[in-house]
Amino acid sequence: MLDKVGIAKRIAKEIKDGYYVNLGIGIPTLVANYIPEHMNVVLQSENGLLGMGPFPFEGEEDADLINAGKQTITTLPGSSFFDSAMSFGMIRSRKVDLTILGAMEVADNGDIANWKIPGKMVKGMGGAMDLVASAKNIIVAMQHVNKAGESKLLPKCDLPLTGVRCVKKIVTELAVLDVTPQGFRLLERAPGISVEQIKNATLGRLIIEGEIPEMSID
Amino acid sequence: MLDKVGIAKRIAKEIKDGYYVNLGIGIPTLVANYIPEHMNVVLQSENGLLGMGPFPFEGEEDADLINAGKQTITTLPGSSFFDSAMSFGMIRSRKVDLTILGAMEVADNGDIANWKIPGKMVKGMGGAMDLVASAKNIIVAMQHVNKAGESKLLPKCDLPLTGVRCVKKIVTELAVLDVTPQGFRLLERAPGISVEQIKNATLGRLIIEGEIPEMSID
Amino acid sequence: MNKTVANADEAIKDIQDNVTIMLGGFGLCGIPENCISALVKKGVKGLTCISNNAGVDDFGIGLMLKTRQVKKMISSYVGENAEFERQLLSGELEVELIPQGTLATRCLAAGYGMPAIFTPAGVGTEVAIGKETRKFMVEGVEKEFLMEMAFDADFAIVKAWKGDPHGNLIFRETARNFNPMMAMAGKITIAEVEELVPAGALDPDQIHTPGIYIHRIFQGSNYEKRIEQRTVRKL
Amino acid sequence: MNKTVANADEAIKDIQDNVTIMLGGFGLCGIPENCISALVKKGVKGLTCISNNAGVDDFGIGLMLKTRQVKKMISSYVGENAEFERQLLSGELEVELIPQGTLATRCLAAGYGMPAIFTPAGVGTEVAIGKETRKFMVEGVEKEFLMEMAFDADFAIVKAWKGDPHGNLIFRETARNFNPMMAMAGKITIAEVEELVPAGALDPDQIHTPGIYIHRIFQGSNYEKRIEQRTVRKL
Repeated sequence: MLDKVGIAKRIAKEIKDGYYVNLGIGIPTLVANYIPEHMNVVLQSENGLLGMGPFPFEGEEDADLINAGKQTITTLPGSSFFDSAMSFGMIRSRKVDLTILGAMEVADNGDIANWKIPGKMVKGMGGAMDLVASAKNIIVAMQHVNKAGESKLLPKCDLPLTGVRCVKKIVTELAVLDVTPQGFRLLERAPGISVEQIKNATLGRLIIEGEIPEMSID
Repeated sequence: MLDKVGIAKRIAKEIKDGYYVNLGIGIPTLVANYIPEHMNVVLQSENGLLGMGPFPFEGEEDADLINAGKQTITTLPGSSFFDSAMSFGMIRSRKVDLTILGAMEVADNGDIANWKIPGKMVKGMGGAMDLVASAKNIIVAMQHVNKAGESKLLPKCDLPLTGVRCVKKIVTELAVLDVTPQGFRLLERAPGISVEQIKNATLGRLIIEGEIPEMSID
Repeated sequence: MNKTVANADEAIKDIQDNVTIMLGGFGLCGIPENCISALVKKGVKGLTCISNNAGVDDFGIGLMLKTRQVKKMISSYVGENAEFERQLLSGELEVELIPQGTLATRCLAAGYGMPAIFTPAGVGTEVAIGKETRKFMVEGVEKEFLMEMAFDADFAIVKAWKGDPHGNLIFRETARNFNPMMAMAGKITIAEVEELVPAGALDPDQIHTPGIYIHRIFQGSNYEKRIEQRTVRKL
Repeated sequence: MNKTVANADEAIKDIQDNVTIMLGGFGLCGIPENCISALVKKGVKGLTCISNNAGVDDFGIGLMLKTRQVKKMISSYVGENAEFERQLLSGELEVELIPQGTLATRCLAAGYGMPAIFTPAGVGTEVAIGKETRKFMVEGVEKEFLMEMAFDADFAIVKAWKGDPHGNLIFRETARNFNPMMAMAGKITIAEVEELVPAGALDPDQIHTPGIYIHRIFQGSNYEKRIEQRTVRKL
């Protein structure tokens, strides 16, 4: 079973040289740490930055320089700042190659729910609805089951949707799955996890064809 | 009867302190020369400049710095450059207080024709259609009659339209007129011109009420 | 042009109860601190605020929430604010949540004189309820969009790094965020700047917001520029 | 990121016959001189060119007209070009004239992922023929708008003052004009710059076009930067 770092490491393998990538809050943020150094990858922060660098050293924080999670960050050579209209303009026009974000539920048709739980205080969707509605390629980083042991990979989302038919790939603590017209297709098992365990944790349509390899994350 | 300079001088009197003004090609360009020095007026050039200054001194021309008429110009303290999307954005959102442009024909409902003569080579509308469709206040600088002696202030434009019901005021070699729901309202006569002469030169509905003063242009 | 006013109190003096105000900033970054303080001092009430976030309990728009000056918030994300949550749950505060890009683009639409825009954000979600949808071809595939209307705000209040008396503005780093679009979108736009420089001191190629969009400008003071999530790495 | 290519020939090498190309510039100001020369040299034909103007007889897009490489021009103003007029009258050249602001905004729409925009420009004129119109309230009055579609261009070719290997661009003075919107609007965007500087040499606050929109960049040479209307005043 993967921990959060493991999920982040596995997702990092999906990033290709030359990609512009938008990372959501939580596990997706960790992905930045595992992008191979030799790769040219530019991180977009939707509040208005291309070329997000690491956190600043203590004492070098700049209140004017934050990411979409409101964390203090730095820039890199080649960075650029722009306003939020242009930022979401480049998102809508599909200039961002890959969007990685968390989810509460994903349906086997690619629907995603990650912004609202009825009865709980709603904080808002932020930029998530814009991102999922436009991104060419969306990878979801999530837990396969919730704390009650119930599957979060469903035939249909129960929670209010963030976007429809948009998720392309899911990486959980148990598995890597593609979203296909026929449902979730199991691609890889987490180390030590059996196909049976994944079957039991997946409520949506699950396609298992041939031998399912164990993933390598290093 | 006014010459071109006279028309420009009379139009300059319509400009108020604090105005942002867009000047078309021809007589409107001359208006800039007669804006009183104490007035704060900013000229917009729709290719992407606020704060257009005078022509450069010889030898100081800059190929990167032109106005919408492709003439070399200069900037003034407080000038700003921007792209054409923003330029027409500020025009559409009515931030430009006054637009002054030439016309071939104006109808008594405010329709204007100034971009195309059937049978002649069409050069294009440039920014004129955007300007007339959005401007809060449009003053037309034009000749009252054409070379054949025919009125250019008509009940209805014969030429293809540039915009509909948009002209607010007209300054010609003979008169100053407002465009009202009832037609052209005569406001002022050019020096030495009689009301009768203006009547004879105007084909559209003309409202003449009370004494019509002779204009003062200095 | 000289649009300079003395301070925030003078800049906001004609803001009355029940108007709609846009406030620039993302989180606590690039927010018009001086004008928010002045609005709290003035005690104007019943405000509809369009702002991506609602501040925190003791800073930003949170200060106006504490004094119950806000009737309605139009935002994309309103976490990190306990008083906000209390007023929302008690029904004292109305909230309209919209996608962040939709918020930005509805401001842009107002500033660019476009009455409506089309966006795919929110299609198939509760954001789409009651909205007109329309299909367009995108890269050879039919895709559905929502029609979203330009904002109509009485005032916009923005914060810039540098400005001049014409109202020309330059923003710094990610403090730019929503400020340029809101600057274009207000019927009356007020800009507070960290440094007001003479006309001609700003490079005309580097101005983010041309002065034509700005009605009043002043040099602010005592900027706190609070950091919401101080994250650092070890040396 | 390193999007640098050696020169104009390499930058345009995959431009084939019959594609649609956007070309930045207003008049002869800010036009991609090097790429135009390379297109003439390559001899690619049947092009649809989206450009505000069509150059003059012996410069700018006029050079491509002379060699009969252009099938169709989409422009707002095409005066000052005798060869253009000849081809138009003889039916060799197709021309679509659209308002300048519509041209700029249809580029913006493509770059910002908006399939269509609304503009009042051309309402009630022949520009409106065959187009969908729609009324919206503007400042309390009903006003009619045309729906205009985002451009769909295979290539955009722009000219900037400075650029870096990421494709970040800075334009100079009114040579900015259509270049930033077209840079955003091409499926493939090529930028030629007067000066290519290393990554990090441009102030990130001053970049007009972020590199994400640019696919290839090169430092041009031998810029003529011709002046169309040399107007001066006396000392």
